[in-house]
Amino acid sequence: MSELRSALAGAVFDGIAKVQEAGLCGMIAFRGDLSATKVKNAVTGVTGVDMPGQRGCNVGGDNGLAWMSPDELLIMVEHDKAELVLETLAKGLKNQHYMAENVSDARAVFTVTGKHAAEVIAKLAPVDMSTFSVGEIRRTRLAQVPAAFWMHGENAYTVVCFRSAADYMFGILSMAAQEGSEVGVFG
Amino acid sequence: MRRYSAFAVAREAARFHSGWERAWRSPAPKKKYDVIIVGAGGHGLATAFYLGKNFGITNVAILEKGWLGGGNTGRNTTIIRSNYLQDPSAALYEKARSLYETMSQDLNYNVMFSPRGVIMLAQTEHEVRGYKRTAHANMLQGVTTEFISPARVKELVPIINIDGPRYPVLGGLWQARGGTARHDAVAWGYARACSDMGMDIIQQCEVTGVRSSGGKVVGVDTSKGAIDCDKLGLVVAGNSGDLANMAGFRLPMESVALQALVSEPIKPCMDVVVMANTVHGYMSQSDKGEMVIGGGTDGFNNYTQRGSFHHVEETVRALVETFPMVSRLKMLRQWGGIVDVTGDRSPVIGKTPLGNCFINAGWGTGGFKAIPGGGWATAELIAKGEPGPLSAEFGMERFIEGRFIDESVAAGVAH
Amino acid sequence: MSTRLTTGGARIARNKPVTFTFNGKTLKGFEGDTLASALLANDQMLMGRSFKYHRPRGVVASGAEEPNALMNMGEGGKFEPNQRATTTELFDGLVAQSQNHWPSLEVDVGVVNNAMARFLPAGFYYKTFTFPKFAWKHVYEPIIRKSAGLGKAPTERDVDTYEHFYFFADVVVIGGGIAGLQAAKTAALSGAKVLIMEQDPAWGGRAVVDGGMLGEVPAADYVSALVAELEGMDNVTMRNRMMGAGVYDHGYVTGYERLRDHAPEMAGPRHRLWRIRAGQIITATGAIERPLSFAGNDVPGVMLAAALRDYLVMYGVSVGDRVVVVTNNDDAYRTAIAVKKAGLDVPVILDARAEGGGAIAGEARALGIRVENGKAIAKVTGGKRVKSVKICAQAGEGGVLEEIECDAVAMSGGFSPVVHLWSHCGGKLTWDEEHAMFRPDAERPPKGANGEGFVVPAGAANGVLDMGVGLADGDHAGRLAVEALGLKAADANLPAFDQAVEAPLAEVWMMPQGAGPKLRAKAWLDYQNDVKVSDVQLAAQEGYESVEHTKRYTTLGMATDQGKLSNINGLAVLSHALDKPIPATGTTTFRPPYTPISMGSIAGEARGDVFQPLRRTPMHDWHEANGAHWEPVGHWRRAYCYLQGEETPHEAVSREILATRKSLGLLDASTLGKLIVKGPDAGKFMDMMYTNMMSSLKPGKCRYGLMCSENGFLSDDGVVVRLEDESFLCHTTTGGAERIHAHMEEWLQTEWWDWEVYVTNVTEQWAQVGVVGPNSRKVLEKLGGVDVSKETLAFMEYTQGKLGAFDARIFRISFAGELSYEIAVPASQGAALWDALYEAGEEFGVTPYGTEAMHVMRAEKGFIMIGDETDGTIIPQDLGLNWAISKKKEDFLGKRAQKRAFMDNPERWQLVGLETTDGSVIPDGAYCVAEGDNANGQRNVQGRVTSTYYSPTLGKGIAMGLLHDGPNRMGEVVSFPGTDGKSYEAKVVSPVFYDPDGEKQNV
Amino acid sequence: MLILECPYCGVTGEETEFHGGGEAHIKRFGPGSSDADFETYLFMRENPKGVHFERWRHVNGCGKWFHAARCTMTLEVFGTYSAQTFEPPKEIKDAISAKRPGWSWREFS
Repeated sequence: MSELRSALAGAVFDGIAKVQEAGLCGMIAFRGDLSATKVKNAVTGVTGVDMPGQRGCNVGGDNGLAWMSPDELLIMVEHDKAELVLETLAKGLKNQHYMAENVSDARAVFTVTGKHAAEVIAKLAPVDMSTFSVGEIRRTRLAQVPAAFWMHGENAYTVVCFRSAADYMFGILSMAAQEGSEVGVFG
Repeated sequence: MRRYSAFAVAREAARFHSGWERAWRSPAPKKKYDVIIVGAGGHGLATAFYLGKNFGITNVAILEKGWLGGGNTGRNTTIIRSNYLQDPSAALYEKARSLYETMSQDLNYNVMFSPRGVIMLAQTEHEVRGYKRTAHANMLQGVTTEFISPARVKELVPIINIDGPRYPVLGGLWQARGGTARHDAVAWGYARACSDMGMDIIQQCEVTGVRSSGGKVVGVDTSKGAIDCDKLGLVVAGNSGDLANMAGFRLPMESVALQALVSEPIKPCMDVVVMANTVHGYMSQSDKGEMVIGGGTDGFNNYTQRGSFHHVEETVRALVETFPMVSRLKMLRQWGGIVDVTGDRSPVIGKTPLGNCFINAGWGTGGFKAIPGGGWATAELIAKGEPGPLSAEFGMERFIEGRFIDESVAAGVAH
Repeated sequence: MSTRLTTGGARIARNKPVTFTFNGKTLKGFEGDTLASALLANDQMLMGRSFKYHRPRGVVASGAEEPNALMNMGEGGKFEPNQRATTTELFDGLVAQSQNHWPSLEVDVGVVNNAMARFLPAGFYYKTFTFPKFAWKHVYEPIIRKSAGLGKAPTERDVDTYEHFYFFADVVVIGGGIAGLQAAKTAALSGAKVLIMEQDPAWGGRAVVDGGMLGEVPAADYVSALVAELEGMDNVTMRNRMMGAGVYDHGYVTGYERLRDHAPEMAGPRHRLWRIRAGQIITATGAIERPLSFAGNDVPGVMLAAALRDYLVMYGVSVGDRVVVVTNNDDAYRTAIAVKKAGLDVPVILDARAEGGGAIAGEARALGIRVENGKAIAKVTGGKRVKSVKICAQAGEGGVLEEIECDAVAMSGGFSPVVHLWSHCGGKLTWDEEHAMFRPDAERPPKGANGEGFVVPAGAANGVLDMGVGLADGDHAGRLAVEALGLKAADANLPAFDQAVEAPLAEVWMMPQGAGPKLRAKAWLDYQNDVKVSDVQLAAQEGYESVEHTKRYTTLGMATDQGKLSNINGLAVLSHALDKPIPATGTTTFRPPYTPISMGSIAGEARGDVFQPLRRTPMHDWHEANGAHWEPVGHWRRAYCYLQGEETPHEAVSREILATRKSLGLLDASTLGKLIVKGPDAGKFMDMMYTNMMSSLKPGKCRYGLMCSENGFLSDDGVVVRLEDESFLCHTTTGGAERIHAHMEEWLQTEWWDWEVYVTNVTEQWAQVGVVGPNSRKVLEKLGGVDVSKETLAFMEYTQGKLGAFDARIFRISFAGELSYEIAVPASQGAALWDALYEAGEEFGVTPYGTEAMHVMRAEKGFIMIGDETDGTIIPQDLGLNWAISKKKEDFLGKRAQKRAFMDNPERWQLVGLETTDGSVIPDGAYCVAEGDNANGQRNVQGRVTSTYYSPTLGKGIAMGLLHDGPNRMGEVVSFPGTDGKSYEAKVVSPVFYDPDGEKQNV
Repeated sequence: MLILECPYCGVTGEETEFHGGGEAHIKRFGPGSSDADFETYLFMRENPKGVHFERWRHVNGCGKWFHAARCTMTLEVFGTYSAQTFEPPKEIKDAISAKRPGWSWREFS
């Protein structure tokens, strides 16, 4: 196996919050009839987490399921498991109209953590962070690029965007987290 | 009408300017006119003016629902240029530009046409090729333009940042005789001249219906009563769809809000007009010192003339990058104007499904610069009942034939 | 003279002295001062020059409405023009310079305009400067521009940073005066999430200055209690130094927070622009005092009465020892009393009202102040500061009764509610006869997304000027807001208060009412733009009757203060001139922002490196490190070429091409769009999307496909691969991926939603490398793994498997006309793949090449390029691509459009190759001329160049172009005049210049 | 700056999350249709002052296309609904009638 590189090789910025590139994560873009039992069983089977409802995001360790749209899920697994999972899904969903594509490397993943993490995101996304909570995913834009985020703990957010925009995302998150820029309105 | 001149001003000064007459009469509407123009904006007034000047038709009423020049004529960023790619556009806009050259004298009203030069920045290889193409086309169209080097751009616009990093300036399309004019003065100057020819400018007079008989227009209903006419010209940017509905047809157009803003006035720092189409920023400096900045259009049908914030954000972002000094200026005022956008982003000047009813519309963001040319062509159309060479290609039938006049092909140039 | 008193000054910390400089002079002030108060404390009465006549001007107000005291502030990367001294907090080391004068503030040559004033009335420039024709641009305009313009232009790059902040609240209260604070409290007690903002550093507004009692409690204490209470509530966010800048549709508010203007050295952003979504907005923005229009009302030392009181009470600054007060209402008496109590002299109060003032007038007399009813100012004497006032009867024409020496004049023409934010989004106004003011018309508020009103005015901004009543009005506004949100309003139990009994204000729009032309020409309405009563009257006389006409003709209210002081006075003068009531004359529109906000704050974080997203491929770093000469393609960065040593880009491109054709080249093709189309109906869908028949493509095979818009024009192209029976991989142009993905989704979601097809954009999952040239197969074989031999992987075929250590998809396709492969691996393996290929290729002299070499090679081969051969007006038939348009298909996007008269037409220009007769290169964008001119006098044309290059392979210029009847004119020579004056003669040839039989790519 | 609710993901987001797609309920005319029908399909627009039906895409979100009923004079939004329908659902029409009695748009009212 050749050397694998994530977009920014774990770059870190420390300011009013800590911004870090999370490295490679296994991600599968899944499209299909989310109400079909066959589908539910297949996706929960490969992740071991519950089926999320509208805008829901259930994460357990490296695994997770995020509701992306009425006919789309984001399946999260360990990076080197993604291809395997695709095969498992294929077996489980024979003769079922669905689509599952490995997009692990098409994405860049960041964590934003610390007391002011929510403020950092609120500087970039047109979203009410005062009511945002664990178990939700929000697809929106951060400044000028599409992105999605969810909470993976207290004052801890995971942000996902396209890999090619990783540099930009790190740049704007770092700027939003610059020293002396606390807003002081959340919590 | 008394001529305006420095001498006249001096003479009036002696008596505290008590002797100045009204710039235009405000008459009550007559029962009937040869021609009614709906809309006392730049294009409407210019159409009336050239009906009188070029065709001796002066029994004309110009109906305005608000105050003359109060639409897009008074809300635009006053850029005048004719460096268009397609032949029909270049002909029309160059005619307009050349009429601006002598407008102050022709109207005896200083419209402050300032041929300070217009640069369109080329910031990608694709744009470079696009503007070189335009320069070649202009050469054959009799429009004087030139593709210039980054160094020359910097020389003409010292405050510009030509090094990027994001979009280094690779050159520019330069029209030395493009520029700006005082937008209100254009409307006022035409109005004064029309009034002087005996035409009736009727403000606060809203058209509420178009009356026709046997497939031909016979008059309009207005908030000041019914008025008859032999010919009708609809020149109502931002309201064309509404008037068309009254006249019983639809248009290949949608109305959207165009955003603009000005900075606080500062001492002269930019003597030319700069358009950066890759990043969508257009800027010039007014004689008062304000930086006049054009933004984008909303992506939805809208008849409120209000400013909206995110378009301004996008535009200011672009300008801060292109002209770093802009970052420390302040936005003084922002507003929106309603523009009619056609299927190919080019205007419509032509006949309509209703007999003797003609239309001048769909200028999108490019109306002001075209005022004299649009008026000239529309007057010819109304007077002769058939389009002349200037407007021949701009009829609505082009949408049936698939014969579009698409300017955006030259590197996505906004008007 | 103006000076600092030894006592008083609620806001300043006398134990914290601050040093600053003004026009180079070092001066002292205190922490808590504004620049204006500190300048006054140093007897700097003269603070600027007016816009048109360059008249000497002093500060006239104490807040955001100030028209005169504008400064060039700071230095270098922190320089900023037109800063209002009245809203600039003093800090140590502040550097300020006055504006719009030469050579100096005291001696300004521009003041000749003042002497000429009579010859420069409103709109004089429309009537003059028209001869000779050239002169406007070259003589008059430069002079006018130079003398106009106020502050200096910044020259250096801004060193500060800015940011945005998205916030959501049920109720947003704008204005932290007593009404706003109470409104916030009521709303918060009712359970609403509340944001309250105040542009000033301190809370409380006028109540703190003017004192008085609210029940048993002094106003100032009541304010402190309110503030403390609000600070203690979890559902309340309080921000000072934050101005409500604009109110937009659907409850959108911008809040302009000035974080560092008062402390420039602290870390962090300078400004933060809040982008707030509000359920309900309460505008408690107060009221602005109006000047009175009398001759000389602009002499430094003439000031708004309330402002003079502010300087005295808040900053311990006396504007003058002898202050004449002139008014048409009771409020100004407070100023007289404050001045007197401060131990200074008030020679007289001139009350324009025949019956004079109410109870407070008695109070003033009791202090021994002379009060003259029915009297007015005929004229203020003095140049750079007030010397005296000449008194006359308000009813008369200005006959002077008496002259009184003084060094300051406090004037009050009544108050105008700040209705700006109410009006931004369409809130209407109503005329209040009693107070002679426009106030919000509660019946006609701005309407939100649900069609209901979403702004509620409160306190003085609602026309309620009395403190106690204002407090109650704040509570009322709070209740209305929460009830509009469906909450139950809580009881805020207000203190009992007794409303001050005031005598009614009298409308005074001209002082004296019969003032003649001489006086009117010296009575200023708009200080900054030098608009006088006589100018507005002239506009009316000349028929500029609409308010908008008058405003634009005279420039009234168009200065940086946007007419905060002048609008109503000007409107009143106009309505008198037109003999129409004021409400019938109407008002001008209020536009955002309330006061100017920094462009930096609007741009936010988007500057420099993060101005826009810059998309990078997995191999970006290698390119960067190896001489990449970048080209932006959409948001992507691609290497145009790789520069070695001193070579020019042109030389580099030639080198890259020759090396590739000779042996081996590498191209980073990762930016090519990659879409997966999958499902039972995938074939049917592909047949609609592409002009080609795609449903017949065999799995494992590749086919070049064309896409048209429904309007018939060619919009994209690329190689389509059938991966499996039900799934296709569609390659799009660079930057085309998002557009085409959206295009496919649009048709699937809005037209054929019953078709079973899914589309996913996998562009960035894959790093893709073009391995191009005679030795490309050898390199791949060297890496080992998948069999890429001619036999197993023929031209236009696809396979996948391990290539060396990599999980690869291998496409045998060619855009250069050589034996070549495109290798796709997961992006995380991209950099490693590139390194491996480079290493393996070294023995073959591997040469990475960029976009330009790619363009030239495809042109040599006669392949079209979207964006070069196409420009949004081109249909496939124009490019000789009929072979790619299925005749069998009933329908595909664009098919119907291409049947229209102008498209299904032999007259259209057709693609050909062009070879200059002398080997030179035809200039980019050149047109092919025909005989004669068209009806508009333009030279006729019969074609144009679409791609033109120097071909290093062929050693001469080659081009592709569109030509009328082109394919039937092979061998003919046509000419392309260049802007360089030369004419380029070119022979019409086949567009395929290189290897027409495809032998090279089929080996 | 509009706010719209995406009927697919339930997000109420600001304008910048969405992309306007022009007039809704336009019937496609393909091969075999008349020139006039085809022109109408591609170019002729209602462009009314008042009640309007239009298309939006939740581009910075779930990516779905939906329809909105909106007043072009006041920007009031009467409701949003699925794009996968040939005419506005009854509840949307009722919502409009409640605010704009007697409204009509093309064949709908």
